[in-house]
Amino acid sequence: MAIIQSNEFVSPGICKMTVAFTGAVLPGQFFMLRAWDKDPLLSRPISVHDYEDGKLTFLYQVVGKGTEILSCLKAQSEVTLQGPLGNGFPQIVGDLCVVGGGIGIAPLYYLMKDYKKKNPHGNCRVYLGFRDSSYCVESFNAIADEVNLNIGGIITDQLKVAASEVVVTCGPEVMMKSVAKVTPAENQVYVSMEAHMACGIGACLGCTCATKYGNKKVCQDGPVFLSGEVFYV
Amino acid sequence: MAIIQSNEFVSPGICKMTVAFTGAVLPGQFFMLRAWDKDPLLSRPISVHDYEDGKLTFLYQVVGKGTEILSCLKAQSEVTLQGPLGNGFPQIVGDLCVVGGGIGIAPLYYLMKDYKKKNPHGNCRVYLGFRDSSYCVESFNAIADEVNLNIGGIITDQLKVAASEVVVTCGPEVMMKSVAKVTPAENQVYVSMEAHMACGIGACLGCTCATKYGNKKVCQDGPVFLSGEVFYV
Amino acid sequence: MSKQLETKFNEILFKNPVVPASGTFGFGREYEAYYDLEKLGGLCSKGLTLAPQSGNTGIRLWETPAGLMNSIGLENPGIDAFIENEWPHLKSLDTVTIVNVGGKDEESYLKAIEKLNAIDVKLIELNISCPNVKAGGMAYGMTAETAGDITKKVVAISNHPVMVKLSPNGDSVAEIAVACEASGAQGISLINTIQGMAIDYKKKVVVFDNLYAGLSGPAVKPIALRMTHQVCQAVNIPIMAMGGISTWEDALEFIMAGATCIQIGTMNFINPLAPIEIIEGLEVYCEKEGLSNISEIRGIV
Amino acid sequence: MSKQLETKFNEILFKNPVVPASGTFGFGREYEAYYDLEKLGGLCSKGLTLAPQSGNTGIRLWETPAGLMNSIGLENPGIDAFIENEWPHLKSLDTVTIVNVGGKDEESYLKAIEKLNAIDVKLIELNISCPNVKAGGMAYGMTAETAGDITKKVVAISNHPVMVKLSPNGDSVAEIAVACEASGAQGISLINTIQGMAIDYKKKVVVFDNLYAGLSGPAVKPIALRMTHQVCQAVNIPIMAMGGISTWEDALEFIMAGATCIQIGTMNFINPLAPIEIIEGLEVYCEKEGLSNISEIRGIV
Ligand SMILES: Cc1cc2nc3c(=O)[nH]c(=O)nc-3n(C[C@H](O)[C@H](O)[C@H](O)COP(=O)(O)OP(=O)(O)OC[C@H]3O[C@@H](n4cnc5c(N)ncnc54)[C@H](O)[C@@H]3O)c2cc1C
Ligand SMILES: Cc1cc2nc3c(=O)[nH]c(=O)nc-3n(C[C@H](O)[C@H](O)[C@H](O)COP(=O)(O)OP(=O)(O)OC[C@H]3O[C@@H](n4cnc5c(N)ncnc54)[C@H](O)[C@@H]3O)c2cc1C
Ligand SMILES: Cc1cc2nc3c(=O)[nH]c(=O)nc-3n(C[C@H](O)[C@H](O)[C@H](O)COP(=O)(O)O)c2cc1C
Ligand SMILES: Cc1cc2nc3c(=O)[nH]c(=O)nc-3n(C[C@H](O)[C@H](O)[C@H](O)COP(=O)(O)O)c2cc1C
Ligand code: FES
Ligand code: FES
Repeated sequence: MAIIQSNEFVSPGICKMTVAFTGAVLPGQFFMLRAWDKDPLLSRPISVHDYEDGKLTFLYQVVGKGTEILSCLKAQSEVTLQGPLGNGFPQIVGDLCVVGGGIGIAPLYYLMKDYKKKNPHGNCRVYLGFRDSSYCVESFNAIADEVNLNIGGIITDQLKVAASEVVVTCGPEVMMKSVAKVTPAENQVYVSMEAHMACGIGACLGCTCATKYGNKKVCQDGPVFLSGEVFYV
Repeated sequence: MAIIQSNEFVSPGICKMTVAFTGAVLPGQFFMLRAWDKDPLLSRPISVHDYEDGKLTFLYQVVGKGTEILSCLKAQSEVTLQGPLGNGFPQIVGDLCVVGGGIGIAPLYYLMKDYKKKNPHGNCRVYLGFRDSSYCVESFNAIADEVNLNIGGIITDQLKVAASEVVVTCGPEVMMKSVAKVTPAENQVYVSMEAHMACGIGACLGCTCATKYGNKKVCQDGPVFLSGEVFYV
Repeated sequence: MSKQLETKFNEILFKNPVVPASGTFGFGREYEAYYDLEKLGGLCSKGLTLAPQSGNTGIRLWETPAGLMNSIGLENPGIDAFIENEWPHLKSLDTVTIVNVGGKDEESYLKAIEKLNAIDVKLIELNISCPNVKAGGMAYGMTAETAGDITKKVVAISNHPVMVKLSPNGDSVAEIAVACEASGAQGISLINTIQGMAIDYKKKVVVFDNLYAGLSGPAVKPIALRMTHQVCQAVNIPIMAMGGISTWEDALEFIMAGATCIQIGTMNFINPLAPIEIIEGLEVYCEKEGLSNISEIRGIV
Repeated sequence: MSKQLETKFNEILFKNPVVPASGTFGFGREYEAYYDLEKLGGLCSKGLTLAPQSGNTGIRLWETPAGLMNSIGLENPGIDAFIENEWPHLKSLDTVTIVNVGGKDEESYLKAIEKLNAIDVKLIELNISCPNVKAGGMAYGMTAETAGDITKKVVAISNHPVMVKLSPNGDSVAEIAVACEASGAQGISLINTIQGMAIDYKKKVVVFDNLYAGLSGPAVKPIALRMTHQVCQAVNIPIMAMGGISTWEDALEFIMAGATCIQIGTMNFINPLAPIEIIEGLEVYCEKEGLSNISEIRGIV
């Protein structure tokens, strides 16, 4: 149980929730959220969008029953959290290039912030792609060294990766695949995968993802993988 | 859909909800209420506690999931109503004696008020029995000619019915049975029955009640019956 | 009304494939307060038996997670009273009235069917699957052999087309459906309720006087959809499918699995307008998908 | 800990009757972050097969009203890897570890059982009921004859007691249970998941690569309770029951229906502490009811 501090729409269909939470949380990790009894049955995996001073922030898109219920919760009410779960992004060595598509930008903000804190002299460039309208771009602007925005187009048309950069991408699988494709083979590309999840902790084998090294669990071994590991065929 | 005007606890576990509603509503009728999707699945039958000037009031006890959800609804939010349903109490000819047990007092208030309006010179006596603590007694006091209160005891020990009176009772079935028993055979006794209900309108045959004249549907033929009709064995 | 939802169930023309299910719709009258019954593709009568039946004693309804258990026990006025009191009204409606018939033995089934020969019913739903009473015929619905046998005898004497309503509680539904088809059934409907049990732990007793009862509602949908698909793959006669349908999306899934018509049961209790909303939802779907008729997506998966 | 929940399943002593179900609990490790596994009556391993299996492709999970469909397809590391990597840890725990075994044919079942003869397992759960793969053995679980046959062969060579896990998808569970008992099974567990289907109407495709999948969770509880009751009435060996148990009240109902132990499946995903809360709830219940042991209300209905 966590107390909601704020929960508001930041754009049509996109909600930002802040809850009180303390503990170690890595960028790229996620929580299982619920605020209902049996309808829907399962909890919903949502990435960490930001974490600071006992305040944990989620950025989520309302797509169905679960996120709809979450979006209606008022400040001071409770939400059940399980987590943090998953591996999270690795420590970035070198410069950082993040590529987010739609709600896939959610985990990238905390990653970027954390990177900048640990690497004050590191360079961080950001590509954000949206279908119709953009959101949260200001918060990326405030921290990144460069932000490229694309609305309605194909983000990888713009993308140019420098030799010094580690690429981290989150968004629709097709987008992540093409990011991996246009990035020179010398650069590391990390992707954050999605899968339908039941347990979120590695017990049900429902979120299995086939990789170069055999089956991996998105919830426990991921959600972050090297692109070559998951896009290997 | 109806808009909730107020919804507050009047006593521990007892809630009063007022909603905007217009249309003809008889004392003793009920509505099927819901404010949830599929959990619980069915709507909940709740009697009319009061009705006046486009304001419909329910008095209900929180006993399980449905009434729990109802009790959490805030003013200005919506509740789905189906009704009014059922036959309601008959027009009372003569004096009125109402006997309510626990939450069974709910439909009796509107009955009494309506009776007094239509029979300004009629006499209305009230017996209210509660297990632990009483509620809403003031509102009965304000209208009735006599109110007898019993907490923790057996209401029928006090009950004395005059020859001029029609008796109307609602509460636990054992109580209604004993009211019928101690009332002289010459007096009419009306009882308001309960049954598990699915449709509330006579279509499922789930609320059937065996009567002297064969099966009756509590939701459609009732919930009000002459005691001799339902307590016939 | 557009023709996109017009559906032929053999020779019988339904305005749309949506039919309230037996036992959840009385004889229709209660729902006339909510909408015009002629908007429906058809409607199905409460299960009728030769003689009137007073149904089961005790608690008849019990809620479960996303489900409803019932033990009504085929309370009904009997065929004669139905013909006298309900049929004249139903007959006057411009919608397909289906008459659901239960029985306790061969003789009572056949006598009931004979009586129905006297009236102009479009389709009989032969209930061999009610789990709540012996007279519900579930015993017949448990094996392909007994189901085929009663079907053959009923079809032989019925003036009307016979659709057999299958039980999800016995042998493989596909095998039973095949036996019914071979015995002359002109259609299959499924699923009737799934046998379940409820215990009142506080009272330490079984909830239903009849021990077990029938489960319906959204909880059973995945099972009903699977059985519908199995039966659609197994036979060539049309299927009228049901089990947990609560939205037009659910209805569409059953049609995609191969059903010709669909029935709405428990959902009538939750939202009396459910069948109408489902019809409207399917209409909008056809419009958006550019279908000239809903049949274009039937059996698509 | 009090002794009110101590339960004997034949000769095997469980601290309490609560056991996380196969496939919903991994090999226990993931839940160690949430509580001490030694609080459990026992735990049941993920379904194991002789050779490692990578499971089914495509979507493996789909939510339904109050239910969950899964098509994991018995992904598992194989018996050898289990014995090497998981058994040492499980063995060290003071709780009853049950090993769940699936197979694709007689040979693979028997070889798996032979390998398990080498370790000191307390109880084998013979899975003849996984609906998601051929190797899950559901084919064996569909009829009394095939179930009895494989049970006899397994019991003959197993050093450990064998509990047979039944499918709700085939012939009468009571008949199958009787056949298993007659073939030497020392216990029965039920139910495995119920075969269901899901369609993605937007994409106009079947959701699962494997066509059908297994339904579990609260939605199936009434059906599981009925089957548990039927089996408890039919055999004299102990029953380990499951299907939709989500609270201690649910657990109690299964025990009142006659179950000796109960398993918790899907609910582990919804609340990782569910088994512990159920144990605590049952303890409080015994206290309040003044039971000296939970067995006093077993089979009371
Ligand atoms: C590790 C992880 C992190 C995530 N982080 C975020 C986040 O930060 N912000 C955000 O908005 N969303 C995030 N998601 C996606 C989010 O979990 C789903 O959108 C959500 O579960 C949908 O729930 P619903 O009840 O609203 O919709 P539903 O009605 O359940 O589903 C709506 C649609 O979403 C699909 N869906 C359901 N569950 C998932 C799932 N687990 N993954 C992918 N698709 C799904 C359904 O198939 C359906 O098409 C994340 C998913 C994962 C696996
Ligand atoms: C015609 C009619 C009028 C009613 N009017 C009122 C009223 O004015 N105020 C009020 O507080 N209550 C009234 N009730 C009772 C009310 O409907 C139930 O208390 C309510 O449905 C319980 O729902 P729940 O989800 O909170 O509890 P649940 O968890 O569903 O049930 C809690 C307990 O109530 C029992 N129960 C469930 N449904 C019913 C039912 N329909 N009748 C009797 N017992 C039931 C259950 O068996 C269980 O023991 C009325 C019932 C009927 C039939
Ligand atoms: C209260 C109730 C009464 C029913 N009575 C009958 C009946 O008389 N005859 C019959 O064939 N089926 C009967 N059924 C079964 C339904 O027609 C339908 O097969 C079943 O409920 C599954 O559909 P659903 O999940 O949409 O409710 C009844 C179901 C309910 C809930
Ligand atoms: C994700 C998942 C995986 C499962 N894997 C197995 C398995 O490997 N072997 C087995 O016998 N049962 C398996 N089951 C079935 C469960 O053990 C249990 O029989 C079923 O889920 C019903 O219980 P529940 O409703 O409490 O979940 C699995 C169930 C789920 C949901
Ligand atoms: S969600 Fe259960 S193993 Fe990943
Ligand atoms: S509740 Fe359906 S007939 Fe009364």
